[in-house]
Amino acid sequence: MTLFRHRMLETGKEMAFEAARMALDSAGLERKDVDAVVLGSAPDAFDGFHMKGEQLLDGAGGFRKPYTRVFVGGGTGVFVPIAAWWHVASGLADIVLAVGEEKMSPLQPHPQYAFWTIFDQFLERPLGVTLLWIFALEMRRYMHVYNVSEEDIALVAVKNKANALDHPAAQLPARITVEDVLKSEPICAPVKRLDVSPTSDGAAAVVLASEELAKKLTDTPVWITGVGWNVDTTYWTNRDLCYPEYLEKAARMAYKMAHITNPRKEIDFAEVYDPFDYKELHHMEGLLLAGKGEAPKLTREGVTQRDGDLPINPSGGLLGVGNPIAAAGVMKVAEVFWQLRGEAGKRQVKKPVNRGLAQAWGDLMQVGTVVIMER
Amino acid sequence: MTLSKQVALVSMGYSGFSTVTPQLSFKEMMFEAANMAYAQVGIDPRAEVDSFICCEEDLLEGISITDEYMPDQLGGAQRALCTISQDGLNGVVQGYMQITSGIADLVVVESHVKFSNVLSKRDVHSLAMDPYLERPFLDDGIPLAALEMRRYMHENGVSEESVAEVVVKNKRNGLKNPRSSYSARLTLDEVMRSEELWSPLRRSYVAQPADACVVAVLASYAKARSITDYPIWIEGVGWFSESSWIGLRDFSRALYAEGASKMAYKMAKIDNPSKAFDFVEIDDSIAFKELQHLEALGIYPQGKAAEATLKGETKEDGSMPVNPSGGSLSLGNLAETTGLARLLEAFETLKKKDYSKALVQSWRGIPTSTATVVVLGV
Amino acid sequence: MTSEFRYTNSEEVRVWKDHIPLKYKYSIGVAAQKFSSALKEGKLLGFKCSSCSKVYALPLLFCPECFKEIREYVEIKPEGEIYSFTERGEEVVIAVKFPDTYGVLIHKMKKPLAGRPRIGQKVRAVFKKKEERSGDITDILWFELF
Amino acid sequence: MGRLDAGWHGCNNGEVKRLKFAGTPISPEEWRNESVFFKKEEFDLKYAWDTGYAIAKFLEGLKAGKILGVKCNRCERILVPPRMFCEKCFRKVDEWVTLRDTGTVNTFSVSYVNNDASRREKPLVVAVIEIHGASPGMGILHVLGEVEPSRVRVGMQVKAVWKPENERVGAITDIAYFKPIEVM
Repeated sequence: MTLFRHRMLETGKEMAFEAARMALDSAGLERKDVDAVVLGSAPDAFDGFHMKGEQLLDGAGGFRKPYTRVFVGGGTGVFVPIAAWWHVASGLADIVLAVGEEKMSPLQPHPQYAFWTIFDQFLERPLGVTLLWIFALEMRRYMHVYNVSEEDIALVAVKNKANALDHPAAQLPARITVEDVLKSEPICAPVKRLDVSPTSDGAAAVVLASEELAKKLTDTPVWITGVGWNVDTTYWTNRDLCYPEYLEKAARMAYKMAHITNPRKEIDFAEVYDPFDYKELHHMEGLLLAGKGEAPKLTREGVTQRDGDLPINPSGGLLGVGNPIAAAGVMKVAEVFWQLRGEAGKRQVKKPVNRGLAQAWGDLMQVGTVVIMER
Repeated sequence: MTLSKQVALVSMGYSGFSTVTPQLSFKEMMFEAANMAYAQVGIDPRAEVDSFICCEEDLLEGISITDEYMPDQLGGAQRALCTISQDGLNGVVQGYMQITSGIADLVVVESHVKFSNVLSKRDVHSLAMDPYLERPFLDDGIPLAALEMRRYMHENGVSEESVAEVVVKNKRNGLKNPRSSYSARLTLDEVMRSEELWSPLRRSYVAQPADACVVAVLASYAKARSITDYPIWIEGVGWFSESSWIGLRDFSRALYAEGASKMAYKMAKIDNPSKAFDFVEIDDSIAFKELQHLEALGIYPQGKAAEATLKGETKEDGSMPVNPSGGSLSLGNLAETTGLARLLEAFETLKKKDYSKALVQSWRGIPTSTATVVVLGV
Repeated sequence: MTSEFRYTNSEEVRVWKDHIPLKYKYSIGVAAQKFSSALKEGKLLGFKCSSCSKVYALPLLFCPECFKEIREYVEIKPEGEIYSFTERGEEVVIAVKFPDTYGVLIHKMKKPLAGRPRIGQKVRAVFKKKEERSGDITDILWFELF
Repeated sequence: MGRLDAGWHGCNNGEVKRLKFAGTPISPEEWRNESVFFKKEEFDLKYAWDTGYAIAKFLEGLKAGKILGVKCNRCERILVPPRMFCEKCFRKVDEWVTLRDTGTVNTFSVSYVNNDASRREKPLVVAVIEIHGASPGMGILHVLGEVEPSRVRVGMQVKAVWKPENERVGAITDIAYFKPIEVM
């Protein structure tokens, strides 16, 4: 992966190259070994390209190769390895390069503006809607239904930003307190400045190989044993935002494939999507890693810390490492990979780990993407 | 079960196919097309479909993150659904892989376009190019098509008449096609008198925009056998991109189509593509591309497609029918729906006639160098 | 099980108009930044892959084929030949190929006083005056026959 | 602006490698001073979207001061915003229903920012409002008015405040805002 930063000199293509090159180097491979390339990137309006996938193709290593871009909003990053998985599992490819890229900085005056255009053009855009509204509405509903406090939610931001202090590519690592979060500038109540991940430029990449080749390439392969994805109805105002049903369905799809019946016991640690701090709690519950409304308690008790019983976002997550959307999802998959191989350095979780999970979320509170990886 | 019968195309539905479609929203168009596809094989998408794949691009929709608006009208709410930012034919390839990987038995692939709703087409096309090196000179991409056409004609000694003959043939083929918006009986002279946009490219050589939605249903061998008596088998798939840098491409050859077809032919065990197909539905969204693609696909040797076209070999009753549907020049430019629209034509033609093998190829249009190829067999 | 139908609707036809203003400040990238600085000096820069030795006439941070970072730069004489061209009225857009390089540069050409351009003709870049250059590709005014 | 690379040592098959995180950040000063070349472009993408049957009728309803929903006779749900299909049953919906112009706040937020992330002069209260007469949970997005942000609660009963008839154009903004029904 590249550094995640607010603004990068590299074009999207160049960032994709830097990340893809690192992934190939890490696997001891060259581009000629790659059978197909899958790229993920979120809205075209950020980078400022129509058909963004075509624009990024050389950077991702797709020059004169079978190449496809996949796109499920914020869920894209974790969906990239899912699509790469079916390339390999179908037998059509043995080695697939999977790249996530996002360059949000070109859009002026602020990348947030692009999010206005994710809303319904007839009934929602005329109200001047922003992306922050929908998060704030969901956060409020979650707090209301399960009686969750802003303090409990702030603990997630404190943990993830601190975890990111050990991530060499991180954009916003920090040692902050619950007080800092609560006192930070209100943006869209109950959402405050420090509840939110930044806008970022960055890219990340992973290499997938067939069973036979993986065993030849390394003594310590990490296996993808479960994949799941799900998209809920467009009509988000018709759903109870307190619980992500779509995520539960995506998770169940992945658990079934990985033969997991009790995720709370069988998943050792997880990288869950945390563009906002409450989202980590919401997603833990949707993934059945915590009961409904129970994630704040686990967080309070330190269960989700790196030295806890169920470490969540040891990387530092989007809140700490940064949120170049599709790249951030791939970063999570990379983190699970490094953790499972014991290569996460100072970020290595305390307990021994054999099975991890990476998850991303996207669209209008609508998409869940889940990958389960094992040593 | 042989390798060539792993995945079948079992049904297709459509809506639109008109220059304007004011009475229906894109959602309603999708619902119509999906309904038609599902009804033919009697499936309930809420219970039976394992995966939904949608192929659209944000800026043609005027929506960022288009997949948000896809699930409901396909029966895909709270189900595995995704966007493949590619031509719809590539969605078919992804569906093919989902089935052969064992993760799905029934996959729905959808693509739609409402070009009539996009008022800033020029700007959208400009946004597809590099802002520093390419946009300042290439306007809406049409000058690029002209540069490629000139180089292709130069290297292969191709006359403008043969390019115009593609237009005459395809627009005439379309007269019998109810989905055709731009078919006409024209003379070579009429086509060549059309306004020159950027030399040597004339307006008549460029497919004009239209609106449509197409839905395809793919099934595994067992599932296909259980829901239809007339499966069309997907015997080979291939996809390939050349380069995002316009300056790094070979203007005279469609390397993208060559790469995609080689992959598909290998899978379908086709050694001699010039003899393998009863007919082909290939990209003709800019008339000279039909010639260039025929050569890239190995249907004709390099530089020989023009001569064959002038001889009438590629007519519907010729020895190698090319675009009997009328192609994009008749159906219109359907953006990412182009590939599925042509798959639909091949699907219907294979069912109607005593044919056994067809080739469908899509290209994502100017300014891209990406193609998908699917080999169909009865 | 679904049954086939079509919406029949002639009474309600409505269009909703809106627009999406998009303003961009693109970083042209690490490689193009070098290319741009050279343009300001009135020079055309080539990008040489140390692995395959190809010199690209385009600002590339990496060789798309070898997928290695490019760290070697060579000055290209701004004289090449027409790879392809297209005209609309007085405007001429060309693709220029420089000797011993890979890739073509898209630019515009000054319309010849007599006759049409031809593929293979020799052209050279005409730069703006030094004080007018900004680093943009339009620091080359146009290519002309010579 | 040097090219950074941060990294740590990873291993593959026992061979220790330095993993390099490449990237060339642009500092706020460089961004502002434009000490490197930036290409600036502006577009204004215009669209004329066909609303389709469902939204056309809904917007006409708003112009007439009515909130319309649709009913699916299979699952018996009354849906708003209306659509021509029931996403649950995957079938065409059966009939139009005129709903009330009152509702219940399902969730709300107080927004201090505009859609380009700039600060608003006055905070705006936005809410998902479950419309009375539709099935439970059927909400729409809108804004609240005539209420102190600090007084808004989940569960609050609200009523549409319509623009004067001659100002209504058939848009969601024909409802100026929703206001609390109870005396505050």
